[in-house]
Amino acid sequence: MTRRVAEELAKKQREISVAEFFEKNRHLLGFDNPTKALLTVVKEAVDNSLDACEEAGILPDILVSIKDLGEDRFRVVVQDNGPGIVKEQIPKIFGKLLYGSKFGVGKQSRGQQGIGISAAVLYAQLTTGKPAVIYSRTSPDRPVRLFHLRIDTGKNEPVIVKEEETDRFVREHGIRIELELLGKYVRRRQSVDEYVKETAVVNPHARLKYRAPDGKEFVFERTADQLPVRPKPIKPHPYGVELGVLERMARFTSARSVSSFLTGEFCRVGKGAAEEICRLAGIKPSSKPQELDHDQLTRLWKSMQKVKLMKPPLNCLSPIGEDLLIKGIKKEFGPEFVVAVSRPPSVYRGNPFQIECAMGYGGDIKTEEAVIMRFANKVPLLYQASACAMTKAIQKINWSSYGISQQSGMPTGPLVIAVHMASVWIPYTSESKEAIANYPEIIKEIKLAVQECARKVGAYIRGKKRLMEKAMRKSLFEKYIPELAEFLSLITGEDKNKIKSGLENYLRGVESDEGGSGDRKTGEENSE
Amino acid sequence: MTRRVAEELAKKQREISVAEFFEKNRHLLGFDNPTKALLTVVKEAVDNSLDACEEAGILPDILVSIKDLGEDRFRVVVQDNGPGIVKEQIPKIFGKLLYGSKFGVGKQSRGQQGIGISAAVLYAQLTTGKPAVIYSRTSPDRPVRLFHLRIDTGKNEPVIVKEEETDRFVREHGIRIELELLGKYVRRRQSVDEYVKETAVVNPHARLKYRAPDGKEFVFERTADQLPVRPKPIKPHPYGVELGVLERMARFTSARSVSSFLTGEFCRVGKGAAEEICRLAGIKPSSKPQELDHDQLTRLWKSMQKVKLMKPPLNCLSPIGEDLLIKGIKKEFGPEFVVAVSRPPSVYRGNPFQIECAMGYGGDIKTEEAVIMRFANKVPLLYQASACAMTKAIQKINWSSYGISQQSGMPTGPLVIAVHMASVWIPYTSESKEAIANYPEIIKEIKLAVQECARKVGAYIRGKKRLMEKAMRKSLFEKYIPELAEFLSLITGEDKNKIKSGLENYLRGVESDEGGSGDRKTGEENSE
Amino acid sequence: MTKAEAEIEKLGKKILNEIREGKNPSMEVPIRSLGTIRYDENKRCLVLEKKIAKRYFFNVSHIRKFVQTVAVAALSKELIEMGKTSHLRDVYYRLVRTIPGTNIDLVDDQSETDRCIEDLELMTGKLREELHINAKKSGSVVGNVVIKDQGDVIDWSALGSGGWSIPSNVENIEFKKVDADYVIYMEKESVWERLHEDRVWKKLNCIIMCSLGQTTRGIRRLLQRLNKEHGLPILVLVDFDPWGYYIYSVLKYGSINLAHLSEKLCVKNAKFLGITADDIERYNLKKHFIRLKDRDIKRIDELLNYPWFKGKKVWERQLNMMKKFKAKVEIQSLSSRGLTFISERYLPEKIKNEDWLD
Amino acid sequence: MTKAEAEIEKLGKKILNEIREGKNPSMEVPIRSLGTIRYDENKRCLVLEKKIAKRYFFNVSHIRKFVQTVAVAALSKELIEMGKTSHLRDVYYRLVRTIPGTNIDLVDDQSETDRCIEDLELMTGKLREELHINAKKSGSVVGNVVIKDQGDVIDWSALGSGGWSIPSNVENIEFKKVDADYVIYMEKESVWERLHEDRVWKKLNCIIMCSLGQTTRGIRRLLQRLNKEHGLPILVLVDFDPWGYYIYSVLKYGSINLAHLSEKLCVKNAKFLGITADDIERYNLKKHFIRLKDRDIKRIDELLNYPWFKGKKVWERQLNMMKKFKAKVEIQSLSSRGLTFISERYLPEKIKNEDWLD
Repeated sequence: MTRRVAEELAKKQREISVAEFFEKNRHLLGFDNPTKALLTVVKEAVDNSLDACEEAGILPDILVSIKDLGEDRFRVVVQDNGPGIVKEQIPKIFGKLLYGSKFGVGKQSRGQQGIGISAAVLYAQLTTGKPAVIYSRTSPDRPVRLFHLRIDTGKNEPVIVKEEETDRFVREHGIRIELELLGKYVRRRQSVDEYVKETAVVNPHARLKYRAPDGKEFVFERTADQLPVRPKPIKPHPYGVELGVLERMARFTSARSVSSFLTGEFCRVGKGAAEEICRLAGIKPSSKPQELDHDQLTRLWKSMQKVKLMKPPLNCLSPIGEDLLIKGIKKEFGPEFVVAVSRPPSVYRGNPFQIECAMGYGGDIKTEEAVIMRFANKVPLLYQASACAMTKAIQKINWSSYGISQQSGMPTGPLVIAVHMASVWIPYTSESKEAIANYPEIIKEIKLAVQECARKVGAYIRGKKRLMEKAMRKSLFEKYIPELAEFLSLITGEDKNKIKSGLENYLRGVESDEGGSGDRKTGEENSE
Repeated sequence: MTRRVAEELAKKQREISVAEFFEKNRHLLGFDNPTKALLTVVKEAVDNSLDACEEAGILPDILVSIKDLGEDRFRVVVQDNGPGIVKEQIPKIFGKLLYGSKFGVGKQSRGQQGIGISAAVLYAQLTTGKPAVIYSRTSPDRPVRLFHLRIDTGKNEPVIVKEEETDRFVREHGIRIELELLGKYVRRRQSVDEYVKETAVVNPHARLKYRAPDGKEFVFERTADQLPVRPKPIKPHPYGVELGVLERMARFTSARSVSSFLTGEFCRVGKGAAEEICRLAGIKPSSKPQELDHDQLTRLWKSMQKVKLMKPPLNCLSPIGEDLLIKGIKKEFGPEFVVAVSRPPSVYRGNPFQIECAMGYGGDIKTEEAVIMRFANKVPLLYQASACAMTKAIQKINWSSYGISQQSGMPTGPLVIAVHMASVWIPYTSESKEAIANYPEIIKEIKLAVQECARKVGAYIRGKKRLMEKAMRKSLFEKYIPELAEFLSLITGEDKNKIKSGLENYLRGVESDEGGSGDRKTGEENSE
Repeated sequence: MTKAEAEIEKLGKKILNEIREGKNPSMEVPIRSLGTIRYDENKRCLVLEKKIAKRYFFNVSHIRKFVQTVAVAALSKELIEMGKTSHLRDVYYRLVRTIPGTNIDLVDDQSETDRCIEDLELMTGKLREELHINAKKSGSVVGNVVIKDQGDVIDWSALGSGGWSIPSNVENIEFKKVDADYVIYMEKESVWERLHEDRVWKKLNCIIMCSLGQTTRGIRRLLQRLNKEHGLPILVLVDFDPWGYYIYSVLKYGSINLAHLSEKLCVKNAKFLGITADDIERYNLKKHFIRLKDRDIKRIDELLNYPWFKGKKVWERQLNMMKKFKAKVEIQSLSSRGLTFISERYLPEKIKNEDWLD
Repeated sequence: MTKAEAEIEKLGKKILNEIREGKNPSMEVPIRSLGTIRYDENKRCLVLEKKIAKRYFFNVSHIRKFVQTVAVAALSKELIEMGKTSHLRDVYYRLVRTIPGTNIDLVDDQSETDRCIEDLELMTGKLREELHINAKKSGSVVGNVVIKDQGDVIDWSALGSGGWSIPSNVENIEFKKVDADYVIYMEKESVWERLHEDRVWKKLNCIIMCSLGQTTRGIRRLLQRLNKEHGLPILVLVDFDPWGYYIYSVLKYGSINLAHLSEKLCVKNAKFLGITADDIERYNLKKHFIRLKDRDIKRIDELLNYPWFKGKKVWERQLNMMKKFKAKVEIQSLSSRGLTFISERYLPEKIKNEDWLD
């Protein structure tokens, strides 16, 4: 009986395409609801555009346009001045999930896994049935290629509905994508508006033009004319590699010896270090890596963790930089005081990362609670704030020691806090890329960066408070002088105005001579 | 220049295997940290075992054993008495992600997408490099098949390290899986212990034997000898289908006419309804579905939403049932009062679902805050309580109206609350299946179920309180009687003791006659 | 047996009968609340409408008050029998104790026994003084008056700097000689000492009387008797703040708690001498403003709703000015014009011009 | 010019000179705190050790008090010049106002001016009374005493039910006849009316005197004068609770605030008449226990640390019993033994047996 059941069950087994999987699980990719879906689509397209421009060494100039078609339908257009995409690759990049150039290459970029933009295409197709429209031009002397694309979800493969040359797309090079989807437009926080604004803050080298569904147009001009340093790809660092990954690498390497395997496929492993690892593991450096058995690999892996190695190289990171952060905050928020800190790079699980923080205080900022902006590889994070390592780190700080009060853990007052994490691999809590996972190493670095900024803001606030106190003190004295003069005149018969001017003289003297005793607590009278 | 960049970029594009993707994103599948990883591995194996047994009509008898191997390594063994798996399918089921029998078949089951158990195998391989060991026997007269399996993550394909017949596996039929992995064992909430206990609560038809890493053994015997009703698979309901899905279905259907397409591939669409849909959409019922253009399909889809149809059939659901819920709570918690409610099935996005709630109060329950247990298709949810629709629903309830006080939204007191959602498709917030997404329809049903239980518990508490109050009232009267007697005696000269016994007589009379006026507020005196 | 004693016994026997008949023992208490008290335009004071609430022994929310009331009745009966009087506070202390073998205090707060005494006054129809229970003793008086009290002849004009200490019960005072044109009654003993030091009573031929804050029952009765029996106008000198105006209001029109006794306690032709908003203007007292608190402002609005102030332009003007100033002015602020300004200018001028409010 | 006036002028001129010299104006204020006050075993009262704090005008945390003190000095000088007296409360009201053009009130609370007056007493070395500032008026007295005050001859035995109202300043009273063996001083006016109604002062040939709660300065001076000038023992009758015992303590040994005046205010051979723990046992008053609150218990511990109670078995016993009972007993609880029990049994017995604490 059970045999028959087993056979029946066997018949039902089948392979599931990843597109099918994500179609059912769209919330994993940030399409939980119409509001968020609209934002996610814009975000995926803009992130790709920024990445492509920077990769090609072009100062980004990006247009985002959202048109309200009624009945909850929107047409989203994102157009960039990037290098474009060769026509052979266009279908797969936009029409196949898990297809991309950035997966596991050890380089900092906005996109990571080749899911985002194709997921947007999938969502558009699912909700309106309309194919994605892609224009691409790789050079002014080349024609514009136009594609209408669908995704065959059963197979996770692109279906080309239409392909042709056109001259409708006018820029010299770049990509233009048009998607039609069900969505909902809101103006509050967690909106497209907010996303574009925050993107401008941390990408001051980009020019962004944004046409909102209500017809309003915003242009965020460049404040920096230099591209950020291009991040370099890196090989894995031995401290971050897992045993399973090591086994796979050893099996598929083309290296002839363990020694060259170690020096060739990992960063920061020189010849000396490789031999040291082999010695510790009791393995000949000349053995073939492909022939190591499980026990040998386990020993090798353990030794790799023990040997002292340099941290991974950090030119794989592209931080925003303190200057640009300050510029960004100044431009968008007009604070009276602004400070930024780029921490030295650090490492979690073998992945280099770097935390930056900028803080603006007062001026045009009129908030009662601090505004927290979170960024990962220059992309704003708008959802799931409470689950994010950045929020956690901010809440763990004792803000009162910087003269800032705290409400349910969050700092209050006219304060804008921007935290940025740059990394080869951002550990999101979910594929919708909304919050950073709570690794202790990351939280620690965030705390340090935020605290450093907070210290400076605190010092500023204290200084301001001191000035105010000084002014208040003077005004206090001035208010009491006529009173004292009057009473003293009653007692002594001396002219009231003479006493007054005597006291005023003293006050002027104290003012010009801060070292004078009048301004401080001079006596030792007991306070009750 | 840009053309060259575009070409360079094109060279880097590649397809990413889903195994590779999840290896990097293991937190998406519940392997965030060693503690959770250990739990997730056990959970995936036990869920599969329970599903298989129920599918085959076998009362489950499952062994879970965790051995501490030192250095944070654990060997997890899960063995069932299910139907087993035919040898051809074993490699794919355990060695390939997104391979399974339950994806999108419209039937309630614990597993859904063929990711869980192969992810566990992937995690074990990644952290210890050890292959998974699988025993399978489909019938007492068949040999036991033993497999040692690895996953080729680059291809997402199984690698058979070893395959042989053996007699070491003694049960008549079933599966035994052995995995070695890095993990951490804890005893507190969110532990394997808790998972097994809660599983026993909602699966009273299963016998569970659990050997903890510290050597302790727990046996949860059956309290029900009948299998739950077997859920039937259902076809999609028109209300739940999305335009994109409809387009795909129409393109690939074998139906010759739109009419037979609608009646054949959807549930609850009879001939009349199909014609009504076509009429509304302005499409001939005899048109070929494969030839409908985008506009026609859009009209068809809109009409499908408008036509009045029966709810989807509900025999696709397998609730636990009020009786078994009560039994489960009684057995594991020993409350003095217990109540359970199975709501009638409801529908979200075309997916039938059903909410059940059980509540235990007092007795052996000594907690200060209510213990909340969440279940989805009979699987305990231990993580991300705060993100879960069940928690949200519980927090939205005004508990004070049931005589239960609330702290930061959660009910307090000696209370155990179990909420179960049964559905063909549970909308988890993430693939690690820890929390249910906040669909309004679902939250509403949960609220109704919990409120119905809370009403009954509230009535019980009130009854109990009334009894206590009555006793207190009597004792209050008794305390004041000598006082009144003394003062009245002073005024009237009557004997103190006579007055006393007169009053005591009255009190006795009131007690035996609850209808008397003494026990209630008799007058209309203004309260100040 | 006095009438009061008989009434108490009647109450006790009614309860006793109910117990004998197996009924829930009860008493009928006239309700004193905003709903049952109204301003009688003819009598020109607050009066209590008869409305009854039943209070039961076997009722959780009544039992405590029930027993307290019976306890107060028992105590009153004892006092009458002994021919002694006792104080509100004594009554409280007599009843304050923990019921043996329990953790229940028969009385927690003097307000409870005070309330029971009022209940008893209403149920028996007898004055508190007839129940032999006195209120607080407070206050001093001087003036060209000779009284006889408990056999002593007392000359209020020959009592040095202290004056006569007013007892809590003035029912038995006999006026031998009253050679005064009016009474100035003030809320502050320090003002009284000021006026006495300045011999104002002699110069203006009046009686000066003070209490400490709120007017005690003894003082109210003394004022009423001087007014009724000797036709002396009563001039009230209080602060320009809602509490001062309230003192005047109670003295003249009665209070909610004692509405049932208005006839016996109200001084119907008391006049308000000061401080008025006009005084503030005239004597330039604005610099002595003390800011009012929110609860003071609220109190003003309550006063504005009193039926004897409402719609009376002269009063509304005063109270609205107070609201406008958002400040109070104390009598003593007059001292800033000179220590004896009050004695030598303020009072003589105002009285000569009959510059008071009514 | 009186000596006090001269002292005030001296203070003013010192400040004026500092201003002329371009210095930060200052005054030297003797510190009154637990650190500078000690119990003098020989003198048997609290005394103040001289320790000075400088108070500056140009100092944010001093300025307010500085101006307040000068203001009080100016006021006192005015009073002296006019030959008038004023009250603590008057002084407060004289200074209470908002500084023009600001939102600063010169004084917020009477405690501030009270404190400044004490400072002025200390800086000038003059008694408050010499500065012409009086405290509260409160209290009544009867007994076989004849005094002369402001030209009036007053017989304390012929004042009806009210008695003589004690003024705030008794410095100028002249005792014509004192025919009494001792004074019974009590904290409650209701007890006083009880004793007066029962003619205790006549039967026991004594003076009975009461205040309302804490003992005023006028009463303390009156008691001291009767004690010093006429050798009358002072018997103190208060509740069995920490506050009652504190009244006795202050009367006899002084208080921290007025430690500098102990010599002039303390009644060094006052005796504690009751209520004692032994009274409670003897007269079976336990059933009238009123539970103490936590702050009461804390107060007992403070009393136990007073140098004149600490180590004195007789007092430690009382206070420890109070802690043991965790309850207080009010004087009035004696009424439960009969309304006149206090007059007819309790006082005569205790006094006859000299059953008091010292």
